[in-house]
Amino acid sequence: MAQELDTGRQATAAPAIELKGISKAFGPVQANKDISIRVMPGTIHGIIGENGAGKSTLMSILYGFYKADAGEVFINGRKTEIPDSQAAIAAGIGMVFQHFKLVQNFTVLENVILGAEDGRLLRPSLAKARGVLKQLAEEYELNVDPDALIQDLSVGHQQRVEILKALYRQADILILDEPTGVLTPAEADHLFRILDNLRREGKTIILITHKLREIMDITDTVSVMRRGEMTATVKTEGTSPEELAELMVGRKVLLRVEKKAGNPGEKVLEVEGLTVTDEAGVVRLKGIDLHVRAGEILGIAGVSGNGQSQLLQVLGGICAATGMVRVNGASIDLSGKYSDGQSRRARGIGHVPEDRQQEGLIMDFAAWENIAFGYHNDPRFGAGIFMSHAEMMADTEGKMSRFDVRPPNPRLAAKNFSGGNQQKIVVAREIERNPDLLLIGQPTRGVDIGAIEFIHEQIVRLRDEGKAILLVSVELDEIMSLSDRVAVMFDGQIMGERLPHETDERELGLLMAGIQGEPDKPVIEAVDEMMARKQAEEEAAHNG
Amino acid sequence: MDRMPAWADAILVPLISLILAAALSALVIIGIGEDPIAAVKLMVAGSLGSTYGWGYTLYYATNFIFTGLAVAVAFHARMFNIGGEGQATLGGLGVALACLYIPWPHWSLAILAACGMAALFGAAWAFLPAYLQAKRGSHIVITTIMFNFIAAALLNYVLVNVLRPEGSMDPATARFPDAAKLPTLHELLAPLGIEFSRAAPANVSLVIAILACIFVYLLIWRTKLGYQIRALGHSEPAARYAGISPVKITIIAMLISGGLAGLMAINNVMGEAERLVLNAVEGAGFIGIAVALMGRNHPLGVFFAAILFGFLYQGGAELALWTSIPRELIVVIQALVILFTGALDNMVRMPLERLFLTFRRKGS
Amino acid sequence: EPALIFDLGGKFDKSFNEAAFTGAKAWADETGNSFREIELQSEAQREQALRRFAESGANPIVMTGFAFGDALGQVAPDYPDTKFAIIDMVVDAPNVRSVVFNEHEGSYLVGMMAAMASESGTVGFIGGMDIPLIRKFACGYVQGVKAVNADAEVIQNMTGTTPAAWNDPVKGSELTKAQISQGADVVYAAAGGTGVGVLQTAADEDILSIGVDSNQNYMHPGKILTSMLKRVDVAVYEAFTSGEDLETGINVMGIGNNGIGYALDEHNKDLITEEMKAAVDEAAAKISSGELVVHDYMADSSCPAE
Amino acid sequence: MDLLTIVQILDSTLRLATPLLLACLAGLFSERAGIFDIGLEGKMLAAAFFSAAVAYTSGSVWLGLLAGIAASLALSALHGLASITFRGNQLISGVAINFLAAGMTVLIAQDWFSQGGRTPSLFGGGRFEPITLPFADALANVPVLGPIYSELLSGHSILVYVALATVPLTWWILFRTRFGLRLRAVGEAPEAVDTAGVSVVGLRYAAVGICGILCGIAGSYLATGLQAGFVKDMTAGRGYIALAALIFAKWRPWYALGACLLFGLLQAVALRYQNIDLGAFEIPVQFMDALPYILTVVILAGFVGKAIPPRAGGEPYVKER
Ligand SMILES: Nc1ncnc2c1ncn2[C@@H]1O[C@H](COP(=O)(O)OP(=O)(O)OP(=O)(O)O)[C@@H](O)[C@H]1O
Ligand SMILES: Nc1ncnc2c1ncn2[C@@H]1O[C@H](COP(=O)(O)OP(=O)(O)OP(=O)(O)O)[C@@H](O)[C@H]1O
Ligand SMILES: [Mg+2]
Ligand SMILES: [Mg+2]
Repeated sequence: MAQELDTGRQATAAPAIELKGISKAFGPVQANKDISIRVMPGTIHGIIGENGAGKSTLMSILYGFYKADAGEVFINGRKTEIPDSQAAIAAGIGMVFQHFKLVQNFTVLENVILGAEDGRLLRPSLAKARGVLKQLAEEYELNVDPDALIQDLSVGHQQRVEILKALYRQADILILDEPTGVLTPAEADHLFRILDNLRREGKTIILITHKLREIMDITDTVSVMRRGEMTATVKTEGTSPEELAELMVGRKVLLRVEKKAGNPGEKVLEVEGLTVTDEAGVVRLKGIDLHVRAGEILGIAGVSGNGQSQLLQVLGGICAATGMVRVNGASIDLSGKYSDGQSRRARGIGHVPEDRQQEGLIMDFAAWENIAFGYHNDPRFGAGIFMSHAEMMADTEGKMSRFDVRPPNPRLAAKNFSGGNQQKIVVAREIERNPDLLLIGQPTRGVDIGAIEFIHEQIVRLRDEGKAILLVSVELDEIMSLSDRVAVMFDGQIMGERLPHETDERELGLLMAGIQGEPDKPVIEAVDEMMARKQAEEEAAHNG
Repeated sequence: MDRMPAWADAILVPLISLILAAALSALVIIGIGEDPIAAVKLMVAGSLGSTYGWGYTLYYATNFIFTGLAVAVAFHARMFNIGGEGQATLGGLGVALACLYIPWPHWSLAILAACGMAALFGAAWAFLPAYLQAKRGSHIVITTIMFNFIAAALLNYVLVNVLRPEGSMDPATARFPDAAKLPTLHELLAPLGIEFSRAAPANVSLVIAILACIFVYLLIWRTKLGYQIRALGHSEPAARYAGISPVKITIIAMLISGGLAGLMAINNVMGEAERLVLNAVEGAGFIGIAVALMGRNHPLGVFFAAILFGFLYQGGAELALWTSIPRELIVVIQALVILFTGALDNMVRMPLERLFLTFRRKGS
Repeated sequence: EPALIFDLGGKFDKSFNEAAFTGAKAWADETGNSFREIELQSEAQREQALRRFAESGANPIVMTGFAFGDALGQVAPDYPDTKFAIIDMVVDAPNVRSVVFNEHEGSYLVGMMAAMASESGTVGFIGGMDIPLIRKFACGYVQGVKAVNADAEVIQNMTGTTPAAWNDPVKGSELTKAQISQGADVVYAAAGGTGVGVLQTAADEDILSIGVDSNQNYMHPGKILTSMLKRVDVAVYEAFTSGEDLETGINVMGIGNNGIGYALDEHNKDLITEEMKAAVDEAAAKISSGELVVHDYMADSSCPAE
Repeated sequence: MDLLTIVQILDSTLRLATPLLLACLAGLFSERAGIFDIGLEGKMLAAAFFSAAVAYTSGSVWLGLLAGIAASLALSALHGLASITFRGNQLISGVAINFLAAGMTVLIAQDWFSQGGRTPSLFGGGRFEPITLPFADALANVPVLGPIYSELLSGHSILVYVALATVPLTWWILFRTRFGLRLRAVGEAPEAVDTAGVSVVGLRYAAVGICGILCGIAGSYLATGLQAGFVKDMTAGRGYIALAALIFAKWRPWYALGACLLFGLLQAVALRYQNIDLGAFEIPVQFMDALPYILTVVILAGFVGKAIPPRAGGEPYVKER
């Protein structure tokens, strides 16, 4: 059970938030089990935990988005019923969700007043909000054009709108669910300055994040969740990243991967001038040049949304591009007309997609059906137009036992495996084809530490067998520990390549923010400049 | 973990929905001052009580098997093909052309050609909506509705201005030649010593419908194409990842769906009317929706649901004949079946899921 | 037990099918016997309805409308012991009685009345489905109008080309409005259920109209000039009365044998002047005697008068 | 073609566009709130029957109108229950409602009136009579403007003017009021509305309710304004044409007016002329009948401006799987 502890600062006041015995089940999944937590006013409280630990669920309950099955909520010491978000807002709670809750084709102003209008007519509400917004923007460095449409704003700006929404409703308690996942390090720094200001004004903040560094930097206290339960609440000052990691997964964690020095051979993958323009006309990849050798892992680092996904998709045959890609010296068609995922696989490219649930698996198919996914035309799974179920079943059983998938039941639907085991099925399918080139995106997202170790071992083993591996991950730690070389992507370009032992997270962070060679320039300005340029380009593309 | 066992999902839920629909239908019958029990007796007697009744029941069921399969195949690719009506209309046109203009030596050849033309015309009518859905994202439901109306107008034009025989007042084609006459169940069963009503329209198309069920089963669950259709139906991004072209599979699935709907014409146009009349489809395209929903998009389910609706149709016709209950009663029952098994599915499912969950919690 | 099958317009079309129903009902009321009936919902049901009645032993089976022709041609030989009567169509089979009417004669009479009642010199005709049968109505009507006033103009419209044209009151109403705007002040509706819309609009717009088949005068008293009576009721009544002994072959009903006429009752007596009545009755007598021949469109698919 | 004919055709256009317009705006409210509604046809049909039935029995067209609205609202509630509360498939629910209305109207009509699924003809106070606008008669003889005013604009039943007035009203509600803002938001991003503390379910039911009221008026107009009584299937696909008009109008009120007038015009022309002779060739009437649908497919294909439906349209709002 959570250890009770006094957070210092305002020991005498009532806690701003107190949750007692919160439980919540989604059908058969127990997302929260008897959770209790106290947060003192004027502090920043961090919550960490693996994917699926129940963090978002807990906060959504506090915000009235979900209804708890059991438990009580106290705000400023008073028991408060929160049947819906209206009640939460009335109690002074504001929340910025992991996935923003904005109306894409409304203006910023309209989004801000939605649900908080004064009176039945819009005009006066809008006029008033415009004034308040201006004031808030100045006060907290939250500049956004009130008349811009949300769909035209960058993610960072959209997040500002979400924060403005909460402040406009005069929230005293602000919940932020993984706010930095979509931000560059510089944008994140900016956000933390704002949070610091808010704390100084006496507001209470709950911050959900996966990044231990952020917890250490800014929070006053931190709670750890595991499998729906609250395992501990500790003062930030009195803990360390190692201890938090251990609390998260329930045992000691090795943060580094053991691997021998690499032995790179021939170039397996060569990419020159790769350019991708998406349906909206935005240029996603702006002339990428890179190569991967046999027996080498090239790690691609970057904030998500800077083109890594498109890179994987182009190479995996999912979307079209221009430029030149050669595999084992032979160039492949990028127009999308003559080749797709099928023919890429035939060329010896394996692909573990970034999103296993959306892409890598058909969640309603049984495991044995998923084993043939992408290889369904392979004669091994049946000649002619028919598929051989027996062959697929046998293949699945073998892979399940070699990769220790639990439960080892090929007839179980993919959706009924846990995230880690789903990933093992995908990885087994792609690695056991023994591809010359393995594209692998976010290999351990939402996977527990045990499975992470296993998957990392498999990737390294494949490298040691002389295969080329292109690894994309937003986890810098993973990139640093697995890669033989690291390339950093920003805004559809490769900002630079480094060797993992010759660089550090600070340097990579700057590259990820698009800053090269001018470390003296104040980071925030450089980023703003960069974002402005990006936006202008997008607009130009839209108009053109 | 699944919320409830597969058998409950596949059988219990539709069964309860069906019972609800039946109960409400009974209330409607009471509401118009008739006796539901007597009505059901009359329906059963009229549709299952004689080979004549069976002949009509199976005739209607044959239509519904085709349209039900059509809807089911599209559903597997996550498309709601509401255009069975128009596709079957065009299938009829195909059959009429095949039968009228080519002197077939024997029905067995004629039916092959008619099947080909029916499927071809039905598929062609599904092509544009499919293409627009796949390439331009135009909602298939809306486009197929529009195509139903366009098909009706087209057939109207063709029958009035092109195919109507000289001097005839009916907007209908001439009778098909005798060589294109399909054997009825009476003729098929007589050699086996089984006496079957000669007046009933059920014909050899029933056999083709059953073959179509088997075809759809093999297609969906045994072939690579079916695998791709189902994969696309479950997740488009995943399909792209696997190198399954959504455009290609969407169009192929709709062509198969339209072809199946068009095939219905061998039963109603070639087998029964033996000429093409206006509105020969008589709403069978829409009943296909109910049939597919009830049959859970499985050919076996579709087969039984089609028999059920065949029974309702023939029974309803008998009701209209012998009582003052209008034939529209069937339309109401059909609406209730669609409502409960389709739209209000969750009304039955959610409490059941909760029930199973409680049992499981207690069990463990 | 005799049976009656109504065409798509339905038994309450206030016109053609309803006339058949009236005849059947009169027979039932008089004899105290019952009859079977069914209203068709679609083209495809014709044959089923015929067979079902024949199977169940109904005799004779009467059907209203030419559209049964094809189906009856198929069914009649299968049930040689059953007698069938079809109205408005000739089906050549030993057990079928084909009842056809000289609609052109009745239309001629009401055409005369229209011309006499018209002040503008323009009258209208609204037909149902565009088929020779309805052209026959139109042609007789035009001849009657011209007989009274050779300069009169007759505006003609057909409602449609499919059976739906028998049951489209909205279209009937719109066509009437169009004809009124072109100056028509009497319209003749030979359009089954569509006529309901014609008569309604004519009454709303305060012009005269002429009903068809049944006596429709009561629908808008004082606003319907008359109705062209096509005694479908008589045909049905006779068929039911003769029962299984129904005489087969072609039965032509015209002015001569009271199969065709016009309606005069308390609803329209103020609209019909003595001189109108005299003129029309005289013409009727001449037609009856053969002295006056009204051209039948269906005889040569053309109309001498336009 | 002379002025009078044109005025006549436009006059007829206005009459025929009215039910389309009301149904189209009904669909607009519903779909803007994220609830697709292919059941417009059924709701209109039910309203047509009940308005005619009650107007006939009570002799008051106003009671008839209320009954029509109530019937349509009942079906709306069913649609709401299926698609909002039980998160069912909105399209399937709409299909079911269309069948339900098609069957029930005839069953009940037969039970009540025994006239083969129709109501007796309405007369007198049972119908909406044409309203003559002020000075219509006096101005009738003024050249050009006279006929336009007295023939085209004047002399329609009150529901025609109600339908026309609904257009600016809809625009104002959607774009100038708090309710409209929330309604549009709930069709684009229900989760944004939910987290802003506004009830998604409440808003959607409100939208579906408004849809019911407007469909009710549309159906009543058919049976008690345009015609005098109910006949089986009297909506004759108007609900689907309204749906087509809605897509054509890209879910906007003023465009909806334009689309409905265009489709009304097509109907008016098709009603008046069998085949249109263009000299070189003849346009068959069937083509005119199908033209609204063909135009809609062209629009849907995105060759002439793209119609983007509300983003959350057709999807039930599911928070917990
Ligand atoms: N709306 C929902 N319906 C059903 N199950 C849900 C829902 N939301 C979350 N869950 C389940 O509840 C559990 C907890 O999810 P939650 O989103 O709270 O985790 P989290 O700690 O926020 O994870 P992450 O780090 O990935 O954001 C998971 O198993 C998830 O699958
Ligand atoms: N959305 C869901 N629907 C149904 N069942 C689910 C869902 N999410 C999770 N589960 C079930 O809950 C169990 C736990 O899933 P979860 O993904 O939270 O596991 P986990 O503890 O994170 O495991 P892993 O470390 O392997 O990812 C799984 O066995 C799965 O069957
Ligand atoms: Mg979360
Ligand atoms: Mg997990």
